[in-house]
Formats: sequence, structure tokens, C-alpha cells
Amino acid sequence: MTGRQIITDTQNTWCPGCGNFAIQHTLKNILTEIEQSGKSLDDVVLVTGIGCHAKIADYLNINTFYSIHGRTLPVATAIKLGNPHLTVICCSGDGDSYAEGLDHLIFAAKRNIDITLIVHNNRVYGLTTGQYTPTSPLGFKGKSTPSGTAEYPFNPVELMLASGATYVARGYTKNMELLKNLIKEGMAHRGFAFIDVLQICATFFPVADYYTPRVYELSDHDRSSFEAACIKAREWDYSRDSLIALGTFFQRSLPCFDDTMAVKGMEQKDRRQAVRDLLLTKS
Amino acid sequence: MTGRQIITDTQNTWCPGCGNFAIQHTLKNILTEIEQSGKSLDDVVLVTGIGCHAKIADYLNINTFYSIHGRTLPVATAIKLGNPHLTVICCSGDGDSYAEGLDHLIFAAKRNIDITLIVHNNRVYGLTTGQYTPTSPLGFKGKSTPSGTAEYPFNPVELMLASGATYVARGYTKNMELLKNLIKEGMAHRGFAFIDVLQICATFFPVADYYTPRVYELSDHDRSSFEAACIKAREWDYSRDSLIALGTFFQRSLPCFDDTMAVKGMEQKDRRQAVRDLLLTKS
Amino acid sequence: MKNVSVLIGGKAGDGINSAGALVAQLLNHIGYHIYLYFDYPSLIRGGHNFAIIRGSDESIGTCWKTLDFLLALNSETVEKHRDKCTNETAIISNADQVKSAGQGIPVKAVLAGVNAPAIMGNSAIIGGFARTAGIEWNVVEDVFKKHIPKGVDLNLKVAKAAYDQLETVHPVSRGIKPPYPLLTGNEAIGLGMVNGGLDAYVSYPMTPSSSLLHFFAEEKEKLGITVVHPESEIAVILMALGFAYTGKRSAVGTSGGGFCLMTESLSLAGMAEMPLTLLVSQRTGPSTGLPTYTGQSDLHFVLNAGQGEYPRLIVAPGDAREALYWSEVAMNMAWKFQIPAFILSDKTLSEGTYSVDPAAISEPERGDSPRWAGTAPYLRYADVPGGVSPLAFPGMKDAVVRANSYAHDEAGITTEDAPTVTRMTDKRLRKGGMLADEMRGYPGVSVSGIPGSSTALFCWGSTKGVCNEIAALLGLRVVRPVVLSPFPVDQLKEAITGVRKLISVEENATAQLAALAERYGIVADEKILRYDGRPFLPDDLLVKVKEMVV
Amino acid sequence: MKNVSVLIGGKAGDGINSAGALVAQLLNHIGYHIYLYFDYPSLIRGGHNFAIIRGSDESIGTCWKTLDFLLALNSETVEKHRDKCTNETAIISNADQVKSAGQGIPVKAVLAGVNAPAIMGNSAIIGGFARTAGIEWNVVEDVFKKHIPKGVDLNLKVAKAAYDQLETVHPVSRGIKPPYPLLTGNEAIGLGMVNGGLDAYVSYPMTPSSSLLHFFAEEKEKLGITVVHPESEIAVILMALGFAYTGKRSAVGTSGGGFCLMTESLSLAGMAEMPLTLLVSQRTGPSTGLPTYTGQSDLHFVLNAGQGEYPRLIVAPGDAREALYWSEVAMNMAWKFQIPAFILSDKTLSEGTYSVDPAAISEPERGDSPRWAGTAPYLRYADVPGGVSPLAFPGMKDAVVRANSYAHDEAGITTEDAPTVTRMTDKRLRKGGMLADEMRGYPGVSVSGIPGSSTALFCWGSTKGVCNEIAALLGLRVVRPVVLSPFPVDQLKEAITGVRKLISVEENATAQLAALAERYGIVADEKILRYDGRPFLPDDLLVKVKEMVV
Ligand SMILES: Cc1ncc(C[n+]2csc(CCOP(=O)(O)OP(=O)(O)O)c2C)c(N)n1
Ligand SMILES: Cc1ncc(C[n+]2csc(CCOP(=O)(O)OP(=O)(O)O)c2C)c(N)n1
Ligand code: SF4
Ligand code: SF4
Ligand SMILES: [Mg+2]
Ligand SMILES: [Mg+2]
Repeated sequence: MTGRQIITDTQNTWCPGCGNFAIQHTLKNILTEIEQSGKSLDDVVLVTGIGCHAKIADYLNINTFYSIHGRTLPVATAIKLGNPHLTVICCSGDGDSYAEGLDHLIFAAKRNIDITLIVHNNRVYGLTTGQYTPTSPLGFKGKSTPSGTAEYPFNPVELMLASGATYVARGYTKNMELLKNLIKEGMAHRGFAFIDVLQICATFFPVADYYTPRVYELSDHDRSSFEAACIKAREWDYSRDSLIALGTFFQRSLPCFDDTMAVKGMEQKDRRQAVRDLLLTKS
Repeated sequence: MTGRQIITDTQNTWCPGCGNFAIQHTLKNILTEIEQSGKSLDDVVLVTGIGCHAKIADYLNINTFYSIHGRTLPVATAIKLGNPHLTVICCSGDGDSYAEGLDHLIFAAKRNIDITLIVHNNRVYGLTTGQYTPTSPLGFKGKSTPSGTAEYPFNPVELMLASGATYVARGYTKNMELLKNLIKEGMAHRGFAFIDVLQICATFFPVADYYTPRVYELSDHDRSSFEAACIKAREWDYSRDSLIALGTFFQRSLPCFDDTMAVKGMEQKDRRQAVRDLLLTKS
Repeated sequence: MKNVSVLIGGKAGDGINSAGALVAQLLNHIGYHIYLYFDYPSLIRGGHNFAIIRGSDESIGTCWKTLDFLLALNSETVEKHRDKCTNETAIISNADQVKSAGQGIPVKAVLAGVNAPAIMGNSAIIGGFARTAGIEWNVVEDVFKKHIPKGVDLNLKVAKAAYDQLETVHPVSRGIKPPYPLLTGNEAIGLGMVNGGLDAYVSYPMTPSSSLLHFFAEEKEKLGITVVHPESEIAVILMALGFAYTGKRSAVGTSGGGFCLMTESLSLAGMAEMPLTLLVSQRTGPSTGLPTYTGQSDLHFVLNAGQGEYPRLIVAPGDAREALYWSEVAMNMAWKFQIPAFILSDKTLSEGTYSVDPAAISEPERGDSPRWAGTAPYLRYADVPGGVSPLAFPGMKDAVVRANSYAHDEAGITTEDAPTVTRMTDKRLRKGGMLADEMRGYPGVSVSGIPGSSTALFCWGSTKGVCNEIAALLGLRVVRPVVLSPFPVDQLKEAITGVRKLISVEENATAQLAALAERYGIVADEKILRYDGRPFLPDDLLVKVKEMVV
Repeated sequence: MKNVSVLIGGKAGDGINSAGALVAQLLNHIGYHIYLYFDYPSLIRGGHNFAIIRGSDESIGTCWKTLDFLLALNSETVEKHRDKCTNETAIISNADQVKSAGQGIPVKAVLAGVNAPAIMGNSAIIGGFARTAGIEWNVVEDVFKKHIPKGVDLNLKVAKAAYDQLETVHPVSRGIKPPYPLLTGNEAIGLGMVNGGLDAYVSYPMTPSSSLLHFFAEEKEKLGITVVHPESEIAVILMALGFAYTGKRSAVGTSGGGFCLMTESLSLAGMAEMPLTLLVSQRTGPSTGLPTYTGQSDLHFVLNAGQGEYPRLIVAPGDAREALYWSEVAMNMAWKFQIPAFILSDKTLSEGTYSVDPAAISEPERGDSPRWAGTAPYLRYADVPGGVSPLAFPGMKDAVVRANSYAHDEAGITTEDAPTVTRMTDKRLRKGGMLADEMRGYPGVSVSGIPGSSTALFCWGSTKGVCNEIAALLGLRVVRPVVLSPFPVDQLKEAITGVRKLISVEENATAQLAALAERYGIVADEKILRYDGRPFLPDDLLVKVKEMVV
């Protein structure tokens, strides 16, 4: 399909002011550019979890797998293994990828599967009306912790670096130009691209006034240096007050899981013959 | 019970030469010392997963919760919350804590729950007869990967540092003195103590000849320095050839989950009264 | 039957749920029994939310379709619910948003007049409603003072301004009963658990169970319970088992998808004989389905979940009062038999609000296992006659307490010995027999309506309310098993004595209760099924049942 | 019936399983039908392992208790299996370990004589067995050359040395059939999947399913399949769904505990209508239970797993030949109806070895869904009459392919609209009806033994072999549903026509098949249940059945 309408007619139900609009808009622009460059969007697949973020599956007019809470990554991994020609993007939530499905995140990084993960990190469970997530600041008062959490958040950027991710970046929904660059870079990167996006939740964690004066874009940063990446990653720990770096923390090139794992398929009649041959060895 | 026989009469079914014997022996010695110091073993609980390592639950004559594959840590966390007087130790496998149950590991670290985790890291699924685990070296030939894995291992020590663990150490079953010190330190540490133990699997990954010349004990190491810990942690990545540091990489003091989370219980009649009072507010 | 029905509707984020709760309290305070149904799509702002509040002079648990009052915060509300209005329906609307529908309240102006913020707009509508219905001002005052947590005075001013602007066009007569506590199903389940000795509640948010997590998180200090919201449902159930191991009564709450993740540890609870209470609140499936709508399609899943064979209790209360009672029973049975005990709810019950007559709350007998006498060695799985081994907990002097997921001997040590395996399996299953015996002493099958009728509606759970009303109208019997496992065959057979036509009424597509009863030779003659996520309404169900009874 | 039974036993780590396989091949090569049962505890070295190899002139699927040959690698073997020996039993033992039992082979000396390493000790025992049984040396040569991957010549030298030392004390007559392929149940299931078009197998190790993972990992290049062993069973099933979404036929394999973790995504497969083939191989539960022993206690769990309602196929083959056939059928039905299709196995079938007559392998018809015609817009969930929407896959020109776990419309866009929800639920359930129709064309209920007998054994799965033998001995009918969902009521009713006594024989504690049949008014008169992890043996079952038929 060329010249397709990239946004569906489905009624959008995000809250006014929600940062998800910025992510959708960014993806729309990127998809438009892909089409304009002569490539087909038929080869693009979007995989989502469940949550506010995941509604983007209904809103983008491309192939989508609207999966279940926490399970974006294994689905996406197999889609890439099943058809390596596809460009696979995941839109996941922080509840999704940092809580319920955290193990899949670390394994996706470890395996260096060639997909791009965009975490809509609003630091809250949006769709279930505002409970703390693993990146909520210490003391966050949500519906399941009305007197404040007792848990430090973890730092997903640091965790991804420790897990072997080959592209690690952070964006912000109020810096759409950078966001677009990061997602494009992530998609261009051969291997697992991780982008933590500080996404404003207008209803349950509207912290734009906190972020905006603190964020800055990484510059003079050597993205090939793991040590430099770690230092920058640790500057802000998702809880204490500090400046917040945006941009690409780290990138390197390693073999991809899809290259090493996928076995070439066979015609069905050849498979049947292979079974017959194998049976012969068993007598 | 004082002067108890610490090893049960249950028939031991570990392979000859298995590193689990060293861990069991170490725990036995530590338990004996606890008793000798006048404390009761009635307050010690051991939680295990499923696997060769977990058989230790049958062999030690203390309170045990022989749980299921991958789920050692949430059980242990709640035991500590349920009765903060208990000393809770987990014996877990690398399949357990690094694959099936990886998310629980990171959350236990993040929460700083006051338990001690000993990972019997033989870098293989022992009981299911030798498949690769997340810490098997790249290219490991196991039953599910006869032509070698396509995945880099992750580095559990690094991952724990990134997750906020407050005590991070590595031991080796062929250095029992150090092992004993680490476990004792871990138990004395208020908070989550993580000890990755390089445990020899005599049958499926008998790498003592590899480890022994490479291991060395950390000395002149400032365990309060996160940076120093990271550098030492990264020296060996569980795949490439290098020296292997043993000892305590990192330790710091933070509030514990059990201190902040547990709500004081109530007499049942007071609870009933509380319910009646609450009902009154609802009309 | 005297009835009054009020619908309040607007956008998600407009606070329809709390406004509905205030309307319910107004009707409560003028002497009505209450039922409130809250309908909302899965989104945070926008979309259409509505609550139907019904008052009646009898105890109720369902809405009625036609409305006496329509409270419209926006014009969509008027459009969407026109079909429920009659000539009698009084419409009270926000005149800023809704043009020319009934009595309009210029909400903005009202707020400006008393210098109140926009979020107090609903108070204007409620004040207007009170006046329209002829509810005395002091009732409004009482209700606001008791049930508005912050800024009562200003809210009262707003309400009064609207109150003074409107006319009493649809007066509602006063009932005679005193105000009763109004509880959602989940609150009732929670309080029942607490009465049953709950020490710790562990849950991961999932509609329609989440409101219990929120309720407990809010009230934990008052009730003396530890509340944990961990990383996943897998962690949830294992934590609950960890608590139980230390002797703490624990419970979990979830819905279908989260329950899936708990099944492996449910089986662990079965094997290790750990007491565990579970709220499973159903919504429309399969999979993510309709997260905020109701369903009764997980009965067979809950009956059979987890590998292997072990006894379990399943109760499906029909309203808040029953929820309070049966949740306490569930907690007690979990501990009396060291088994998993389920409270099987659904969105309708969990999030619906009901009047609970405090005098009608019955207190079941406390259930617990015997305690170990203290003579070592402690045998955690002592093969005693009834199958229920005495309990000890870690920390007790000389007890070596072993929980084990493997087949094990009496001490809890792993075994592969064939005769021991058989013996220990028999022991566990024996508890199932004991449980079935025990449950004979409880009202496991409810019979209501006209007990002598030869036509019976056969239902379970939250359809209690709607079935009872239909039965009253048509002179039918209602037979409703509350205990679903162990299945109360004898009680059920007795309950259907003389029934010639058994009509199964269920909110699923395959008649799951009917299928369960078939195993015991009880066959439903007709089936009325609804599976679009919406609860049966008396009006619709009436038509369908009528077709079958003539 | 001509029979020969051989038991070989020793410690875990002694290679009992491969030694047993060689013995089986020897009997195979002298013209017998084979069944091999392998018994081992859950440990890696030590303990006691044994294999019973039975040859027969008829097709078999069970052991016989009394032994013709006992091959003892250690003295424990002689002690543990003395009860199976008669005066006729020839004992061949490792004389270094076993004192004065039957014909001893001085294994160490034999090995030393030809300079062979210790791991070749089993070849000495096998050589000794061949001589004792009078199997010609060239048969041993053929079998070793074909089935020993490394060091055949030296192994043959070892075997020959032992062969030459012993006497033919218990000659075994030659059968007439040519050697057939010997397959474990899991291998047969795997090959059936491949015949059904398998592109990708995803699995996490769990006994007794793991051997299929290992088999596929070993043969993946030959068979052209991608094999993934990921972080957990949760990842396993979601990966399988990811593959299916791209049009690749995928399958997963697990056992009860791992299957629990798959239930949430099973429900996703139901809602999103993703084709999926699952091997669930049962072991003794609940929970970790007896990991290396058998059971049939997960039938109801698999029948009802996952929240919500959606059709599923469940087949329970009775031996390797059936496994080959039905696994292909399962794969085809998964794709024909876009549903989950289960192969329900157990340890006995999965890890038992069977002769499969290549001429008896039937090839079911290929099953697949129609493909999208290519005219946009593509409606992934087009509400077509049979309910099976045409498939397209991402990458196809102009297709926007949407899989969705929410209730959705025909395009796959989320919906909360009540009529659409009803319509789409009906569509999904309609596929269940179509599937049931389709399955009427398959031999869903097997009748064997004496079809005219009025007493029937009622069983399922791997007890096929043992029930058939008992039936032959006692002149009974055997009625065995192979398809368990959709339940083949009509076929079953026909199969039990004329039965006056129906005896359920199951390896669980609650008679799960009998309970399932009860729903359809078919009630077993008697039940014989075993649940200690060991399969029924004909000798024991005979006694129990006899008690009931006299
Ligand atoms: C197994 C399971 N547990 C819980 C839920 C309920 N649930 C739906 S969305 C969600 C959280 C979403 O949070 P996040 O991923 O951060 O997405 P957001 O809404 O913030 O974009 C939860 C817990 C579910 N659908 N499935
Ligand atoms: C849910 C589940 N999946 C799989 C298994 C099978 N299983 C038992 S032990 C084990 C691996 C154990 O590996 P590890 O934790 O490293 O322990 P080890 O045997 O090496 O000590 C597995 C996969 C299981 N018991 N439960
Ligand atoms: S709740 Fe937050 S994340 Fe969800 S739509 Fe509203 S603003 Fe966006
Ligand atoms: S298999 Fe390995 S880990 Fe397991 S008992 Fe043997 S040596 Fe130890
Ligand atoms: Mg979020
Ligand atoms: Mg291991």
C-alpha cells in the first residue's frame, strides 16, 4: 500500500495532554518518511503490550500485534525470527517492560535481537488508574501505595547497559525532534535498540514542569564508550533530583540473534522426505 | 532444638564431585556456629527452587520451603515480611534466578529485602540434564543447543549492581573458606545479600581446571565504592577468558523493605471491631 | 415494590463514580435499599461513563431500565440513554453542555457565584437532583458532611445554589428504614477476609479486582494488614504462600489473565497444603477481552486450574452481604483444610454497590487447623485420619517446618516411593471429602423466589439480583448454588425437587454452571445466555424468560 | 502371543537408557515388535535406573512383569527386581559388582582384554545377553554398526569377548517381521508435527517433554526447523504466537507446571485466533510432584485452561504410531481453524519406545485456512460463515494484519460495542462447531479387544497397550477416545453400544475421563485408578479387572 493514511479512523481515547500523542506523531512522521523513501510499510510490524501506550496499535494503520500485559518482547522476537525481512517495532509501557515482563527485556538485550523497543515510560500504570511502577520515584503515592512507596526505582538505562543492549537511548515526549532521531537511529541499528521515553502522563504523573528544566541533550559524548555511557546513565537515578541526559548513551555492533538462530525453512515435500529418511535411521 | 544433627538422614543424590557438597558443608558449618553461639536454629528458614541445588532442602535439618522452579525469591520475601524475626536464606540455581525467575531477582535487589541469596551458579540446568543457562559461555553446547548457543551470557554481578543490590559477592565451591566468610557476611548484612557461587557441575560443566588458575580474592578493594565494584565486576564477563575476582564487590547500607512495609498485626477481635467501625463510615 | 432509578452520566474523568455514590447515599438516607451499577470503558478521560443508582423498598441487586431521573453532565448522556427515559423521567443537566433538556443548571455560573473550582460541578448537579426529587436540604447536608473528604462547605454552597434554583418536579417518597452501610462487592469481600483473620493482602492491579487492592492500601493501618503490590501475579501468589508458611493469613486478588499466572503456584498450594484465599473477579474474556465489563466465563477454569489433583473451595456470592459472609467462610476453610479457597466474583459484583443491613450480617464459625502439640520431630504432613495435619510455623521451638512442592513423606522430605506417593495423595484428597462434609453445614444452595414453583431459574453469582426480581414477577423459583466446589449435589437436588423446567441464566456463552450440573445428572431444559460484557437487566431478561415459560 | 522380556538396570549415569535401546534393536532385528519402558528417579548419578524391553510377535505398548532376562549392572538391580524373576529368568550380570547371580561377566577384565574404556562396559553386558538369548553375532554387528555413534569397532570387540564367554541358556526364537523403526513417543510426536508442516519449535526444558526439545535441536538442520529455548515458558508460548503471526507453523512442548505459565497466552491464542500446537506431557502432580514419573491428571486442566471461552482440539494418542498421525492432525487443525491444538501425552508415551510399522503410517489430509484474496482492506477477523477468516501475513502487499487480545471488530481494532462483542464471540465459537464436524471424519474413538463384549475397559492415552492386552486375555472390549475435545459423543455412544459394564482405567486419582463422559450421560460402572507415578502393568491390572468381571 503506498500513500496510505497512517492514522486510522479509530477514536483516540488518550487524555488531553498525554505524551503518547507525541510518540504517535513521531512514529507517523517516521512511517511517512519511510514510504516517501520508496519503501513499503507492508514490512513494518508494531507490537504492543496492554496499557494506555498500547492503544497506539489501534491508531497506526500498519501491521500490529496487540499483545498482552508484559509480553511485547517475546512476540516481537519471534516475529523477527519468523520473517527477518520485517522491521519490528515495540511500543511498550513501563509496567509492561519493567515490571510484569522485565525478564523478557533483559533477554532481548542479551540476545541482541534486531528489533526496536520504545518504552512509553510515564512512570505509572496509566490504564489501571495510577499505581507506582519500577521507575516511580521513591515515596510515590499511587493507589496501591497511598502513603508512598518503600521501593527505590531502578534505572532502566543502567540495567540495559548491564544486560548487553547494543543501542541504549533516552527520549522525552516534549522534545519531539530528538525523539524522532532516536527512534530512527534505533530502527536503523542492527540489533536490539532500547529507547526509554520519558512520557508525560497528564493525569497520574504530570511532571513536565519537573523534566523540562532538567533535561539536556548529550553532546560531546562518546557513544562507543561503555564507561562514558554508565557515567551518564547514573547521573539521574529516576528518583533523586539532578539533570537528566537525553540522547544516545551507547551503541555498538554485535551479531544479531535473528542472524544466528533462524534455520532455513524447507518445502513441505522435502520435510516429509526428511522425516522418511530419519525413520530409516531408527530401525 | 539445640545440638541438632544438621544434616538429615535423607539419601544424598548429588553426583560425586558436585560443588553442591561444598555449599552444603559450608552451610552446615555456619549453622553449627550459630547454634554454638547460643542462637536457635528454629529461627532459620531455607527457601529453594527446583534443581540439583534445591535438593539441599532435603539435606539440611532446618525449616525449609522447597518451592518451584524460579520462584525462590518471592516466597522468601514474604517469609521475611511475615515474620521479621526469621533469618531467611535462599539456595537458588542459575536456571532459577537468572532465567525463569530473573524478574524476582531484580526486584529483590531493588527492594533491599533482608534475605541472603546463594546462587548455585553451575552455569547449566543440572537436573534437566545439561541445557545452557544465562551464564553459560557463548557457544556452549548443551542438549538444547548442540551446535552451540548464539547468546552471550549476562553478568549477574554487574546486573545486581545495576539493580541496587546492597551486598554483592562472588564465591567458588573450591574456595570453601572464602565461601563461608561470604555467606556469613551476607547473613549479617541488613538488606538483600547476593552471592553468586561458581559451583562446579561435575557432570555437565566440570570447569574446575578452568576456574582454579584464574580465580583470585579481592584485596585492596574498596567495597563501598560503586565504581570500583563495577570495574571489578566487569573484569570477567562469564564468557571471555580473564582472571576471575572472588569476594565482596560491593556493600552499602539502605533501609530494608521488611522495615518499611510490614504493618503491625492486630488481635482478631480488634480487627472485627475495626471492620464494624469501618462499616459505620459507609452509611 | 417502590422504586426509584437515577442515571448519572458524563465523560471519564468527570467523577461519575463518586457522584453516583453521593446520589446513592442520598437515597440511602431517605430510607431506600440501594444498588449502584457503574459502567465505563477502558480509558482514563473522555468516553462515556455512567452510573445507575436504584433505590427500592426491598433489598435489590440489579438496575431497572426505565429511569426516574437522568443526571446529564454532557449531551452524550442524554442521547445515549434516551431509550431508558419515559415521559415521567426528570432530566437534570449541566446547562453549559446540554441544551434544552429538562431542568438545566448553569454549572459555571453556579460555581462562579460561590467561587468554587470546576471539580465541584457535580455538587451542583447533585444539589439540583435533590431538589427535583424533593429531598430535604438537611439530608443533603448530612450526606455531604459524611461522605465528601475535602472541601465540604464549599461543595455544600455549590449544591445549595443549584438546589435553590430548581423545582421539585418529581418528588420521591421517603422510605422507612434507617441508612445502611453501602458497600461495593470488593469492599465486602475485603471486610469478609478481614473478619476471617486476614494478615496480608498481595495483589497486582487488574480490573475488576484492583479496587480491593486500593481499598486495603488505604485502610491497611486501620485493619492491621500488610499490603504488597509486587512485580507480577506470579510474585503475588508466591508471596501469599510465603506469608501462609509463617502462619499469616494471606489473600490475593486478580482477574482471569492474572489468575493464569497464578495457576502454577495454585498447584504448589495444593501439593504443599498451604492455606490460601483467592479473589478471582471475572471480566469478559478471552484474553484482555473487555477489561471493564463483566462475565461469568471462568468457572470451569477456576474449577480445574493447576496441574494434578487437589481439593479446593469455590464460593460465588451473589451480593455484598453474601460476599462479606462467604469471604470469611473461604478464609476459614482455607485454614481449616489447608487448601486454596476461591471467592469467584465478577465485575458486576466487585464494582457494584449494595446496601448491607448490619443486622443481617452473620458471623460464621472460625475455622482453623489444629496446632502441633510441640513434641519433636514435627511432621508437617502427618497422615492423620481426616487428612488435616497439625500446623507449626518456623520459629516455633523444635519445629522443623518443611513445605515441599515435590511428592513428599510425612516430614515433608521428597520421596519417589510409590506406596508413599499413593498414601499422601489419598491424604490430600481425603481433605476434599472432609471439606464436602463440612460444607453441608453451610447454605451452599440458595432457593428464593417462589420455592414451590415448578419452573426455576438456575443461576450463580451476581445474577442473583436480576433473577430474584424476574422470579418475583413471574412466580418462579430461583435455585442458585453459592458453593461451586465441592459441588453441593445433595443440596442442589433438594433445591430442585419438583422443578419441571430448569432455565439456566448465565453471563457466558457456553452455560458453564449448567455444564457443571450435567456431570451430576442435573440437566437444564433451557438456557438464556448473555456474553457482551453487560449484566442482564430485568426488563430484557423478563422478555426472554417469558418466552420460555408460556 | 510370543513374548520376550528383558530388564536392564544400574545406576543413573550408567547409560541404561542407551543400553536398553540397543537391546531393543537386537530384538527388533530378530523380528519382534518392541516396547521399551524406562524408569528413573530425578537425579543425575547414582540411584536406580532400569529399562524393560519387551519383544512380541504382536504390536504392543506395555511391559510384562515377569522377565526372561535380567541384565544387572549392579547388585541393587538383582535385589530390586527379584520379584519379576522366575526359575526361567536368565540373569546376566557384571560379575565385578554382582556376586553369584546367573551368568557373570567379568566386565573389567573384558575391557582390559581389548583395551577399552570403562564406558564401554555396557557393550559387554549386551554381548553377553545376545549370546545367552542365542542371537546370532551378525545381528549384534549390524545393530552396533547402525546405532552406536562413536567407537563401534571397539564396542564390538568388547561385546564379542563377552559373547564368547557365555552360553545360550535361554534361546529366543526369531520372529518373521523385518526390523521396524523404533521411536519414542516424543520422537513420533515431533515427526508428526514436522509432517504437519512445523517451521519452529519453542520449548523450555521440562520432563517429560524435554526429549523432544533435544531431538529437534539435534535434527533441526535436517528438518528445516528453527528451534528456540528461551528464558521461560511464558516466552515460549508468546514466541510461538509470534511465529504463527508471520505464517510460520509453530509448536511448543512442556509439562503441567510449564503449561500453567502458558495459560494466559493460550487465552490470547483463543481470542486472537492464532494457530498453535502444544505438546503437554503429563507427569505425577500436583506441582513438582514426581518429575520423572507418569500420570494422567491434567486432562480437565487442559480442557479448561485459560480465561474465557474458545474452542480447542485435544488429542491423546495411545502409542508412537498414533502419535505420529495425531500430531500431524493437530498441526493441521490448528491451522485449519486458527485454534490451539493439544497433543496430550504422558511420561509413559513420551519416553517409551515403540515399533512403528512404516506401512501402517497413514497420512492425514493437509489442513489449512483459506488465504486472503489480496483485495484491501484486509479484515483479519472477517466474520465469514464458518467462522474461519482468510489469513494474510505481515509483508504481504496491502495487508494490514492485526492480531488483538482485546475484543475486536473484523479488522482487528479494539471494540467495546456490545453487539460486535457478541457477534465476534459467536464467530469464534462457530469454529468449535466446525471443528467438531470435521473431527467426525477422524477415528476419534478407538474400539479394540473384542468389540462385541458387553464389558468394556474405558481408557485414554498411553494405557492403550495395557488395556488391549487385558482385554485380549479376558475377552473384553476396549473403548478409548483419542479425541478429547471436542468430545466425540456420538462416536463414543456408538462405541459403547451394548456395553453393560464400563470400567474406567486411569492413571489419576479422580477418574478424569469418566468425569468428562458423565457430562454426556455416559457413566462408568467401575473405576480402576493408579496414581503412584507408575504405569499399569498387565499382571496387576489383570487381577483388578478380573475382580470386577466375575
Ligand atoms: C496479567 C495482567 N495483569 C494485569 C493486567 C492489568 N493491566 C492492564 S494495563 C496495566 C498496566 C499498564 O501499565 P504500563 O505498562 O505502564 O502502561 P500505561 O498504561 O502506563 O501506558 C495493567 C497492570 C493485565 N492486563 N494483565
Ligand atoms: C515451570 C518449570 N519449568 C521447567 C521445569 C523443569 N526444571 C526443573 S529444574 C530445572 C532447571 C534447574 O536449573 P538450575 O536452576 O540451574 O538448577 P541446577 O539443577 O543446575 O542446580 C528445570 C528447567 C520446572 N520444574 N518448572
Ligand atoms: S492516563 Fe496518562 S498515559 Fe494514560 S492516556 Fe491519560 S495521560 Fe496518557
Ligand atoms: S548434575 Fe551437576 S549440579 Fe547436578 S548433582 Fe550432578 S554434578 Fe551436581
Ligand atoms: Mg506506564
Ligand atoms: Mg544450574
